[in-house]
Amino acid sequence: MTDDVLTFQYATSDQQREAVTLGMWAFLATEVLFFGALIAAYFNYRIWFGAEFIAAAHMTKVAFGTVNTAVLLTSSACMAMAVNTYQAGRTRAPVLWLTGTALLGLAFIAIKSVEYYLEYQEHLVPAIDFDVGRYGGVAEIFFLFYFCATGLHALHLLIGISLVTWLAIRIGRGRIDRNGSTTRIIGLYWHFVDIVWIFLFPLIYLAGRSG
Amino acid sequence: MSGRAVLRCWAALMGLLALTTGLAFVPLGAAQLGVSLVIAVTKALLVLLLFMELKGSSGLVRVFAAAGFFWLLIMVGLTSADYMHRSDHRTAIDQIR
Amino acid sequence: MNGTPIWPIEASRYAGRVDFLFGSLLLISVLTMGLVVFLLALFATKYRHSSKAIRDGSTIKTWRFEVAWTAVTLLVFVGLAVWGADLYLRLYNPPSDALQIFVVGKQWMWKAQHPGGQAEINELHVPAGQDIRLVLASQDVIHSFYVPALRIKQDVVPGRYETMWFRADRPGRYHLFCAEYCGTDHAHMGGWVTVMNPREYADWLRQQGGQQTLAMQGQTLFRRYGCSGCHNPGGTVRAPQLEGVFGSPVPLSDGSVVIADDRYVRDSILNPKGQVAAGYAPVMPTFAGQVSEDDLAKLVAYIESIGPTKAGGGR
Amino acid sequence: MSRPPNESYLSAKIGIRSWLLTTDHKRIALLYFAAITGFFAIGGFAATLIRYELITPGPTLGSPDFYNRLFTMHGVIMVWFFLIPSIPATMGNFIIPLMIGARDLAFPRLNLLSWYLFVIGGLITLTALLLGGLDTGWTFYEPYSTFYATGYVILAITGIVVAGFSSILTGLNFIVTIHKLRAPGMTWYRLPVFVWSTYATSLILVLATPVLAMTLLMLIAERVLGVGIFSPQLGGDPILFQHMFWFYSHPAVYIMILPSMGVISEIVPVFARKQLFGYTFVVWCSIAIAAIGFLVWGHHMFVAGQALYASLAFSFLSYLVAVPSAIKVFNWTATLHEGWIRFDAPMLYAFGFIGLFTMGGLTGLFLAALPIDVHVTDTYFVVAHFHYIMVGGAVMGYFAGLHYWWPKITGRRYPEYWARFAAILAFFGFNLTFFPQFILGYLGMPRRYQSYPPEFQVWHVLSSAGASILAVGYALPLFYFLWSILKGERAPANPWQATGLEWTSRSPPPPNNFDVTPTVVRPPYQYQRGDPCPQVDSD
Repeated sequence: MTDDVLTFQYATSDQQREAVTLGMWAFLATEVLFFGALIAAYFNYRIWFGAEFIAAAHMTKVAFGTVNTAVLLTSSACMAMAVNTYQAGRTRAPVLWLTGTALLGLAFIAIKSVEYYLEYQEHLVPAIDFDVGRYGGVAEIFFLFYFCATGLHALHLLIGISLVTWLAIRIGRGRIDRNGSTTRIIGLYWHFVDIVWIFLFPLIYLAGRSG
Repeated sequence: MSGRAVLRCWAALMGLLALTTGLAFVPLGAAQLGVSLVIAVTKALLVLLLFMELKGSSGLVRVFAAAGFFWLLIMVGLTSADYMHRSDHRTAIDQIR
Repeated sequence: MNGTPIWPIEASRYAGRVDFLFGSLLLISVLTMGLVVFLLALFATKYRHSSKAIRDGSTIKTWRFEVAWTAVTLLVFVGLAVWGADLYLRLYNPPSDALQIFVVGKQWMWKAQHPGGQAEINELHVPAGQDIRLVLASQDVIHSFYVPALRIKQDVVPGRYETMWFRADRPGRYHLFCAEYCGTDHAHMGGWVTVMNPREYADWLRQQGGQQTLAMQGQTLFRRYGCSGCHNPGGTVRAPQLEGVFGSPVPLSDGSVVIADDRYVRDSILNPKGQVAAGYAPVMPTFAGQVSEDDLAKLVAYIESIGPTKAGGGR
Repeated sequence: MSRPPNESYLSAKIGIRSWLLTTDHKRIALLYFAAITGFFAIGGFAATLIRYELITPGPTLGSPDFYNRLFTMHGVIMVWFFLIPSIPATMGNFIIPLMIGARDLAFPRLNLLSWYLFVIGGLITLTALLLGGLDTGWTFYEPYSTFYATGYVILAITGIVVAGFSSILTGLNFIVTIHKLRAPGMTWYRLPVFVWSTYATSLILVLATPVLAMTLLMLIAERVLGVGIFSPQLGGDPILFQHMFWFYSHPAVYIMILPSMGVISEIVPVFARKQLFGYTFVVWCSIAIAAIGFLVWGHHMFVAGQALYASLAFSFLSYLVAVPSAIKVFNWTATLHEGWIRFDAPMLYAFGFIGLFTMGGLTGLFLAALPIDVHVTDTYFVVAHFHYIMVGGAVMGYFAGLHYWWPKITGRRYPEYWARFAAILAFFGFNLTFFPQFILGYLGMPRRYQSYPPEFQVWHVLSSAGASILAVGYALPLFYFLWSILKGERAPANPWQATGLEWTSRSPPPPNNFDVTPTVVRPPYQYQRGDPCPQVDSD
């Protein structure tokens, strides 16, 4: 992220801050559609397959999903606290909140990997050893979508964690321009990754729970 | 956004999470998907308006934020127009006799 | 076929109607294009740099004129669209008593199977003046059954039946193409559709030799694949009896009702867990990969033959 | 700043590093020019081979497999590596900041990253094509492209996805620049139409390309893992791939045509010495095309097995999307009324564009009528239709813009009479190439056929003859532009007496575009009895 010394093409720093915010929101719009393509495929298959697709969703672990959602929502709150305290002029508090965010992110990844491992043992991983005979072809399509969506989300989360850690170190050393927009931009990115999970959670875990 | 506002918003999000997981086990039948999506949209709006400070930002930024989701609706809407009416399994051989 | 045709042959009345719509669209487009080219040429010559034409801005062009002109062209073209849609709906309403021919497309050839058991490769003999209903299936990639003389085309998506109907009125020999790119010999995956008057068609059927009809071949397969083991009365496993089922509504275990048409029969053979009949356990094994498309067509023909006897079904 | 008085962005810094690490939008535009001309040559060469092959009904150049790889190469290179970046990345990059009075784009370093992504993507796809190419067609339809095709499908698609990110970032850069970096006084209704149409194009670039990236990544996942999301082996639906592919690919054809419309809306008022008729209509039609363009993709799938209800809906929506284009054609024609028309090369290309684009648009209405589409989809009628729009429209617009802004970009004049001859030659060559294909299409000649029934040969020979003329028409500019760079006479700041902001700074412009940031006082295209009154009062 550019340290917000006034680059030559901007007349005022407000103009630059608004431009950077607009640029970030446009980038988030592209990410919404990037994940959206997967979600649109999910919706259409859910309409088209109906019961079989929902039966496959039954085999996901809703306990892991709920805990993970709670972890990610909390990390989003920590991120919001970090941005507030930083803009309020403090230095130690944002570093603490940012470390909290990063740790919660890592917790999410840990829970996710345990869940992946359990699913691997139940032969639910497509292309490796998915037990088509027992679960059926449509279940394999559901789990292919499940691994694509949660895998892509986890990748975005890892990028987020590294950004947050880098930011925490830089703020600790006082190398971030106080009224710049770097912290806000990383906050927007983190909250976006959280919103993707907010939509993925009901689609994957809550489908077909009521039997 | 003050510390207290973040706390209250966090509590609301946790409440909605509990609600949506709870409701998932209640047999609502066809409305199951609708209800879980409505709750998901409210949680997303909470994060968008409060955590991402859309409430305080200019109209232009809000339009940019809404554009991505609106185009996603166009895609899901028009493709489902095909899948909802594609009568693969239900074509009567003598539809119009 | 010698010489260079400008306009395709019209082998059916439907083709004539499509040409009529195409002609009117062509006329209106030529008029619109003519107007644009005329205005361009007029302004280009009259108001060229060195001309002394009067340019006092007297003829002010208000935007009302523009809105009116756009609205008129839109209404004309939407009228043509509605006319087109009506013609298109005709393609989607297959008449009930059509002669049903199963066509299977596989990489780089078409195989047609007549109800009487006759099979032909890259050829299709049909009687003139009678409604023909093609049930199309593909064994590998997407192909597209295209007969330009009849102005009809239907993509054949692997994994499901596509239906298409036509009534060829003019006897003759017309091109058959594959219109959806399907690999190396996509250009050679075609042949001829021969439309004959009904008498010649009957002679041709006899010449092909009267082996068993499609339904009878289906019956032998019904036993060979072991379907009769469960589906006949006194079977080892409780399975739905198939007599009188074809074409009538079947209640499913998830509460919805589906008409047991050729698509449902085919899907039940290949993916039995997809739509289980109400009151039965999903124990039927999948036959995907064991039953070829040709045998599937025979089994569907057999189950259709033991369906409710249709009044006057000239099968 | 102590800089020599007439220093230009070309002479400001010298050496390879100054080009490969530049963040100056003008230099990045020239880098894009170089890359795009290369890809245009490759795609064009493939086209000449195809036309040479189709002269005889039987195979001429080689096996059918070779022909399949040839038309796939032509499609992939022309669509993703020439047409989509052609105007936005080159003229858009160079001219937009000049037109709105900015020193550079909002994110200069992002702009350089876009160029590198484009070139890396291009090289990846090029290696795939040189190693043996792929024979899936540029549409990669399922399940052929995943389980049956034998070429370098994964490598080629990776290249396209990487180049896709380049167009996303370029679109994003333009949107933020147009919103935030306009000079004082430059309100939205004082923006030139080229800025508006590039803005509409950027909306599509940003909102459609991510869906293409995800769809192609799913295709790669299928082919690598051997597990079919779309393929029928597991019960998937190949038509879902077509939906998601065309959700991007139809707006992509508007990405190709909208910038050309912007260029034509710039050229016609300048060479007719008259204000553009119905400025607000033209401007909002660009935005309408970008928006409605997202609702019509189903007309590519009328025979694909789509539900009847969806086909009816898409057919009707396809008629709505034609309305804004018709309004634009009407406004260009009305602008000529009572003007002082000069027939320089850009204006000849503009006339060619209006004629050919109208024909392309009208044949589009044929294809939107359901029964006619059932007969002519996947035949040469469709091939002729989209070439009228892409070659007759987009490429004509590209050459029009190239000639119009050439003096501003290089500071030199091009040879006028050679340019007019090339424009007329390209126009006639184009019509001779693609009009016979309409007749072939209605006769039922399917596309992507190496060998065809002998009765179609006459039309193919005509088309191939036209293609050779068109090839000469497109090769000529390459030569006289090179000549113009070396020996062309110097061009003044405003050679065409235009009113835009870009004509107030020197040609070629200084590194920071304007010595002092201009303040805009009036809308563009203002002429009093033929004399221009520029948007900025020269104090």
